[in-house]
Amino acid sequence: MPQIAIDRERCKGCELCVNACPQKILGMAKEINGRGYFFATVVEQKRCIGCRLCCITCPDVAIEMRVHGTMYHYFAY
Amino acid sequence: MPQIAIDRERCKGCELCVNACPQKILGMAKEINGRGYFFATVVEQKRCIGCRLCCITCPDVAIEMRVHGTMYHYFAY
Amino acid sequence: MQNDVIMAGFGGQGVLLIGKMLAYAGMHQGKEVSWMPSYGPEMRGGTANCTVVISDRAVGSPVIQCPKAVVAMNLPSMEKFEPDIKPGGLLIVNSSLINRESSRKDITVLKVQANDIANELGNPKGANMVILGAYLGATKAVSLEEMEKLIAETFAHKPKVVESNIKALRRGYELGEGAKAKKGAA
Amino acid sequence: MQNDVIMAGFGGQGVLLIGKMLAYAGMHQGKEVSWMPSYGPEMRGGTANCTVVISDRAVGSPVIQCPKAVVAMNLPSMEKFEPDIKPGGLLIVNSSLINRESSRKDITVLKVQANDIANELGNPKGANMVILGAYLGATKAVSLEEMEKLIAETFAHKPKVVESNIKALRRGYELGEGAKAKKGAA
Amino acid sequence: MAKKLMKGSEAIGEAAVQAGCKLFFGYPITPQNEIPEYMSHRLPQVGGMFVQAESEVAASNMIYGAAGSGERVFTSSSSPGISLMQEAISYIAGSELPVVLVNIMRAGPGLGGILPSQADYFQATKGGGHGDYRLLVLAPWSVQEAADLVQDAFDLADYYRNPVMILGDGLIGQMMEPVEFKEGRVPCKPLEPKKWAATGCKGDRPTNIINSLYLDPKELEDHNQKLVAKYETMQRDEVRFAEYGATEKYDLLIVAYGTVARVCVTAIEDMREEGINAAMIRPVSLYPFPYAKVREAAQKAKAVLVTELSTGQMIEDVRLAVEGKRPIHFYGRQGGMLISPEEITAKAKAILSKKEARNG
Amino acid sequence: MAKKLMKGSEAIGEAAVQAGCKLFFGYPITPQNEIPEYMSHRLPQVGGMFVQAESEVAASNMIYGAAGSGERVFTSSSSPGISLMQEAISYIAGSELPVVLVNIMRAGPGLGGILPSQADYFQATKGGGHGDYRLLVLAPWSVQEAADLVQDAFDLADYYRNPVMILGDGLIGQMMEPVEFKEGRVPCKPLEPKKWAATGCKGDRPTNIINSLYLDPKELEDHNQKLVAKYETMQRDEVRFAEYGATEKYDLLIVAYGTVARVCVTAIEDMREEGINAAMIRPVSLYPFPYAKVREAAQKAKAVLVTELSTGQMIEDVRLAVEGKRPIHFYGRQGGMLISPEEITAKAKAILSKKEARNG
Amino acid sequence: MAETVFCRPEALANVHTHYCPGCTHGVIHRLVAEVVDELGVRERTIGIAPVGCSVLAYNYFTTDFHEASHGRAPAVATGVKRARPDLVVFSYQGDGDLASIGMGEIVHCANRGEKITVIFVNNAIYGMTGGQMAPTTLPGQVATTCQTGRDVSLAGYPIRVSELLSTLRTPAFVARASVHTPLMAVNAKEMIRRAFKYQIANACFSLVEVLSTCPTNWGIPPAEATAWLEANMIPYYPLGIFKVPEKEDRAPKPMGK
Amino acid sequence: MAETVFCRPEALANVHTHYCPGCTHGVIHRLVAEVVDELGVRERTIGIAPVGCSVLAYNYFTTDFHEASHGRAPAVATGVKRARPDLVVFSYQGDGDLASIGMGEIVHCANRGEKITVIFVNNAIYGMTGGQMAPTTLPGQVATTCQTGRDVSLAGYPIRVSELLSTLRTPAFVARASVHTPLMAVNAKEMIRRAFKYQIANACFSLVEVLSTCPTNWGIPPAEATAWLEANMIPYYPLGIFKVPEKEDRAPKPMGK
Ligand SMILES: Cc1ncc(C[n+]2csc(CCOP(=O)(O)OP(=O)(O)O)c2C)c(N)n1
Ligand SMILES: Cc1ncc(C[n+]2csc(CCOP(=O)(O)OP(=O)(O)O)c2C)c(N)n1
Ligand code: SF4
Ligand code: SF4
Ligand code: SF4
Ligand code: SF4
Ligand code: SF4
Ligand code: SF4
Ligand SMILES: [Mg+2]
Ligand SMILES: [Mg+2]
Repeated sequence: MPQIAIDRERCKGCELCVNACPQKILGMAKEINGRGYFFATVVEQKRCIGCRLCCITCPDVAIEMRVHGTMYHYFAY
Repeated sequence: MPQIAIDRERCKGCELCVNACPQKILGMAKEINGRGYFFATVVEQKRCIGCRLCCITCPDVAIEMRVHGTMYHYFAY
Repeated sequence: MQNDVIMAGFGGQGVLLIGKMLAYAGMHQGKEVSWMPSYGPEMRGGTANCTVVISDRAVGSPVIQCPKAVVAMNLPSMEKFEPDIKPGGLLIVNSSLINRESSRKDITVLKVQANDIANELGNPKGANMVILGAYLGATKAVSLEEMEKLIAETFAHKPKVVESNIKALRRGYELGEGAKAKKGAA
Repeated sequence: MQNDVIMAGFGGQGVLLIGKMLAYAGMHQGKEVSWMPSYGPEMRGGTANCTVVISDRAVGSPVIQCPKAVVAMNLPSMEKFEPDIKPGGLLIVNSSLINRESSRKDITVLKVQANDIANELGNPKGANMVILGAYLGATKAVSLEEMEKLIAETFAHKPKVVESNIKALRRGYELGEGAKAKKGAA
Repeated sequence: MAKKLMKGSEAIGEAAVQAGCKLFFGYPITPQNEIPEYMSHRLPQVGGMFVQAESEVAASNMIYGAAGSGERVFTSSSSPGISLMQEAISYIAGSELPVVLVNIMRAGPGLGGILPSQADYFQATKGGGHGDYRLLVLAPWSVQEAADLVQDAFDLADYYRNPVMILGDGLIGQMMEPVEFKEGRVPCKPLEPKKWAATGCKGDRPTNIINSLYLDPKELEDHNQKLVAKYETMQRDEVRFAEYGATEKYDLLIVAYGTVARVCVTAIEDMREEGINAAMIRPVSLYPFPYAKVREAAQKAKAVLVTELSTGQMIEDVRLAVEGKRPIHFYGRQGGMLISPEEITAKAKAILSKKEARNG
Repeated sequence: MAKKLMKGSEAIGEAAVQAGCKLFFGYPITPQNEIPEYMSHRLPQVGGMFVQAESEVAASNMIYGAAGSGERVFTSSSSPGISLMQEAISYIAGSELPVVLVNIMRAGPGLGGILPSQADYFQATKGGGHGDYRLLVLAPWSVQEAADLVQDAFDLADYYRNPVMILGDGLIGQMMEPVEFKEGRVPCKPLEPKKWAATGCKGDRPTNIINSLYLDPKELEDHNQKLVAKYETMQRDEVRFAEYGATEKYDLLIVAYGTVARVCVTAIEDMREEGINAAMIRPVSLYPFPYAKVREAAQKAKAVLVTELSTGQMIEDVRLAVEGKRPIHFYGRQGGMLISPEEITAKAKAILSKKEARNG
Repeated sequence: MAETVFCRPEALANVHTHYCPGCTHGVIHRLVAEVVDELGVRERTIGIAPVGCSVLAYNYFTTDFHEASHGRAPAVATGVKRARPDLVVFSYQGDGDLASIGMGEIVHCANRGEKITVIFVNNAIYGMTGGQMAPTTLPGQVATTCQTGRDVSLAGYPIRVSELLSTLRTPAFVARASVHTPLMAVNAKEMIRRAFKYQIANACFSLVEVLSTCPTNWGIPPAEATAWLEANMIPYYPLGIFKVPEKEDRAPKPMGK
Repeated sequence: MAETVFCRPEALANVHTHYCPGCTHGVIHRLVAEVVDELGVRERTIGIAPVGCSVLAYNYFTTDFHEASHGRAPAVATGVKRARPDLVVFSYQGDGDLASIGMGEIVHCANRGEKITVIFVNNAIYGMTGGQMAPTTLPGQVATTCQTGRDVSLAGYPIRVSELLSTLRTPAFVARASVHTPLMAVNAKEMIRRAFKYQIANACFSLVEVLSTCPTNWGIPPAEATAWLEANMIPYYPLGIFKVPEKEDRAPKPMGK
């Protein structure tokens, strides 16, 4: 079961992850972080399929992913 | 009837014209010109067919050609 | 007599624009003026700021280490420039985004809820006009009329914008003057 | 005591080579030497020449405006350098190719039929050795033995060439000495 | 035209247009990008041509060609880009072509930084390229003066058939100040038709050849001597400077150029109030340098202070002028750090209170 | 090794090899083609690498990279090619990398000619590139000295982490003289391992970064100050010069460098015979320049004569040294024309017979 | 028992970058770092930083780095590699850096067959200096030095570097990829891996052109920028492999009269 | 009544050249001069002289001339043409000048589509400086900087400029010809004529690469040199037209994985 962790201070609010997520479970926070950016958040973790598209698309490596148990690989990376 | 004129002072003795002449009627002089080159000469003017290959091949424009009467054009130039 | 001010904020807050307008207005009033932007590293992001000098005599350095006034549109700007203000100088803070108190006792601090006022005026982009007005009210660096003329020219093609910006400017101006009065009283 | 000489001729006549050999021999005899080629325009053709200085003291300029001796392998070279020779100096002409008389009365002129002698010795390429020999004979700038040693080393891999070049060198040397003797007598 | 508030870079571009320059070839570099950007949209309006070159090497050779055809042309860059132009600049000077070069100096060496600097003084005035040649170098201290000098630069370049460089710093390029372009400006030099230009040899006029190659050393020496004569004329006729607070005698003579001199003026006024009597010479032409004026002014002072945004370059010309007759002190900042009036005043006091070693 | 008769260019190449340099990157140009040609067949013999660069711009950046990896490297060129290297040279100096640069000067400006010249003195000593940096500049007057200075150059470059330039003229490049390479030569400076080199960051050593960029102006200023301190050390420890015919007092002090100085020695000897007492200072390090020595020597003379194959460049450093205490005269030839002993003697007589104007 | 399946690679420094929000320079940095880690060459890798927005790349990788003057990274890389053939050398260059001022250096570096890897970031603009026209700027695309859009009659057409280099006879690996979607990035990483492998095998010169966004100077938000890239850049800059060392060069033959 | 059917063209100055005996620079000079005359543009033609053996070209033509620094003739030509579009501008460059130091300038000049004509004389060597390796020197060919022959593993393969330029998208005329025989020279002249015509019609950039001999630095007599060119250069440098403005560019397409 995949677990997404977004580093709010690393996030620059570009929203690329939000667009990339096939499950549309990422969104932008209403508040800004220390550097003045509205940062991304996971809205609905449980629907995450662990595809890692958000991680791969993030230019600032602000998203990490951990899995509990086995994980399904949609593609080689 | 074609007439070849080789400017002995212009000639650098490269012999390209001698090689180019299909009639093999050009040769090199035994004496040197003012700049120390053995220069080219027309050995047998009457066998000249007026093809101008010598003129065209000469890097120093040392060869001019005149014709008396009409001239046969072997190629466009 | 010389007025100099550093105006600073996030990229999008329009501080360079109001700095230019201030310089323009000063020029139109026959003053010597200069406008100098910070041109940081050849790259994006971070805060923008500019220094405006309005003087009766030829302007010396267009860059001022210790300005008479600072306009801070966001927190980083306040933190960066507050310490440099000349004793007895003026700090104008955009209290809509900055809730930190100034630590200096030897300057006048004027808080303006620029964004809130702008929103309230239905002109969310007008926070910079509010703060510009406040600066004018507090310093009279250039006259209100001159600045209104300039706004009218600058946005001539968008009458709506002219009107709402002038509104914002005036609201700021009143706050600025008020504060000055208060200070005078004190 | 300093010997300096300009050796000049057509590209192919090997004047740079004999110039270098002269410098080498001088060095082997423990003298200070320098060899300086003309490096004309970045292009081909024309005449080549070099200046060789052989001295007991450190060599001043490796380029000599007025040399003590000139070796002219062809006409252009003679025309170019004849005027510069120091009064009392020496001009060696390759009379095989040069049939012009020298116009100077204040120098020794030594005519050497370098090409003819070389051909005669069955060593058509050896004209430069003949003239080198003549120069040595006339000036004793370096000893004949030293030069023969050098030739032996230089062409070590071609014994035939060594032998024929040494022949050519000696023939020239005799002519050079002869001329000197005559002059001495005169 | 009425006064306009303009960025220095734009004023420089507009000044070129006002001077009748219709050609710009250049490559972007901070802090002068506004010059090519301005030219890119302004030149088409006047029927001119803007070309973004692939590099400064190319740009400098493009202006070489354009100038050879007799048209007015200029390029601009900043320190590293100017270094890349050194070969072509030497060719242009050797071929005696009129071009205008603008260097908005940034801090070095190497990539350094992009903030204001004056560390290319040697390169501009002593010749950063190879061989004996000189640029005529003008240093503005305000946006208005930049505009004026650029226009003069085109006239001087044409008159002397010599490259002219405008040497400014990042402040000149970036700041906005009021500028006025006078109507009907008259050239600062009499100008003749460019009979020498390579424009096609019609009829029986001999071919015009633009070149710097002289294979015969005597010819090249004569060419060098011709250039020397030209440079001597410049030294006689084109020395430019400004003087501030000059009195009979004064405590300190300050020598500064460009925007640094503005700060010095403020400092001089502050010092007056504290009873310190200081004056300033501001060289406007860095080559030819106002040696005579600086020598004379130095005699009236107890000491001389040279201030630069460098580790000390113009100071060598001041030394050559003063010839040891007065102690010469230096105050410089580097790397984009600027000089404040307070720093100048402090340095002046230190000098005058003799705390500082002679020639410190 | 025994004495060998070698062309200056080849001696320079061999000297580099003897100094342990296994890398050469360069581009052909007369009159120094024999250097790349020599390196192209010599380096493979010692397991080295020769690369013919596509241009001098590329060559100068190749040595930048090679030096950054901590290996000894050099390049050579002649005037126009050196102009193209100015940007990279500024980067190399800014990044504090040790490289050796050889400039076999030819006549300029522009394409000029290919015959000997000394007209790149300013470029070499004042910095032809942008920003505040200095090259350590050494000028040989014979093939043997060229060979010796090249070997020292590598040691000095490594010791100071600074580019060192060998400044020779066409004569040095083209003439043959006897050369000897001493066995077991010891470096002229103590050398340390190059811990700073970019060679891969193993284990937990922090990354090594070769760069000249400092976006923070204060950092860049500190870097500039660090460089200044280095240059001051050079001025203290690396001044090199030779003195000829020095006596208690003399009529004339001649200052000349490179092959021109050889001619002056001949002239001085000729003058002795005519009862004229002349001495010479030959700067070997052009930067740092022997100011103190020239000042002191000038005091002993009635007048000073500077001779150069240029229109007068080193003379500025002589002026800075003498500070007007003695009249300074100049005799120069250009375009590839050489100076003869007779010309020097004639000029000297003219000076001493006061026929010539002061400072003429 | 929870396992981390995606995190910052060791070769990528754990610092904030100065890149604008959504700028894909960041993605490309990470891909390079991941490849360097996976191939286990971090400790013998030297990066060459260009002059461009990635000028500070030396702060973002945990490998040794060497600065280059604008456009000359291939020459600097040549110097490093010839001095130390045992090192793995990659240059990271923008399109202004590589295709404009650096055209001569990249062509000759590729033609000499230097055993280095070039990461060529094509964002069709001069990012660092504020959006001037690049050699790669598309026809009609607006930039600060072509404010009415690139006019091909004055400035010519955009240069396609991969196509140009693939005509050289010297063996090389040349490919073009993009990172405007995650899956494209996966492919880009594969190309970068192959490029590094060729170098490590001492096989040939290798270059990967990566199409990238510049939201700031294109003047559109990051998400729109990726869409713009897809719609406008891909058609002109087709993705794929253009040259492999195993095959002959791909120079066009004469067309005849 | 006797008519002169071959003589020196008016555009060619009536002077001795410094070229070595049998050097075909002289032939190429004459061909260009003949074309200039035949098109009647001598009085509005500006030649750009390179740095190379043809550095003195300005003495050999009767048109105005402009010097360029080594390799930058295309930039100088750009300056002249943009300043005076009414002029006919041709540059005459050697292979070291154009293909080595001048690679960046020729690629960008062609890519901008400058309306100029480039005569590119490829003799596979640096002539003027005494026979160093050129980018065009053939594999195994001996030169003073590759005395055992060009080693492609160190210096890479020779660059084929016509092939490389023909991949640019900007319309252009690019052809390769030779002058090692009179009939080849006739064809070369035709190519040069077409190149000038395209320029005069303001149609496009044009370049004619002409294979030429360097007997001096190849170290063989002129006649052998022409034979060597035929036997060694033609196979590597095929003759013909590589690009015409009417047709699309000839850039290779991706080969796929
Ligand atoms: C010699 C030189 N010329 C110009 C510059 C200014 N400059 C810095 S980066 C750059 C271009 C950057 O564009 P690109 O290479 O595409 O990189 P990007 O920023 O787009 O990633 C320029 C022109 C410079 N630093 N040095
Ligand atoms: C900046 C610069 N670098 C190098 C040179 C030296 N140089 C003169 S001509 C030349 C190359 C000539 O070769 P090529 O262009 O092929 O012309 P060719 O002589 O073969 O006709 C070189 C390297 C120079 N003059 N300027
Ligand atoms: S992609 Fe990264 S930086 Fe962009 S919004 Fe998502 S987490 Fe933030
Ligand atoms: S891993 Fe896939 S599904 Fe989960 S948040 Fe990221 S993109 Fe969405
Ligand atoms: S015209 Fe033809 S036949 Fe006559 S000489 Fe010349 S080549 Fe020979
Ligand atoms: S081709 Fe010309 S130069 Fe050569 S030999 Fe014949 S006439 Fe003489
Ligand atoms: S300017 Fe463009 S390329 Fe540079 S960091 Fe910002 S978005 Fe990226
Ligand atoms: S060197 Fe070669 S190219 Fe130059 S003129 Fe001689 S033969 Fe021709
Ligand atoms: Mg880019
Ligand atoms: Mg060639």
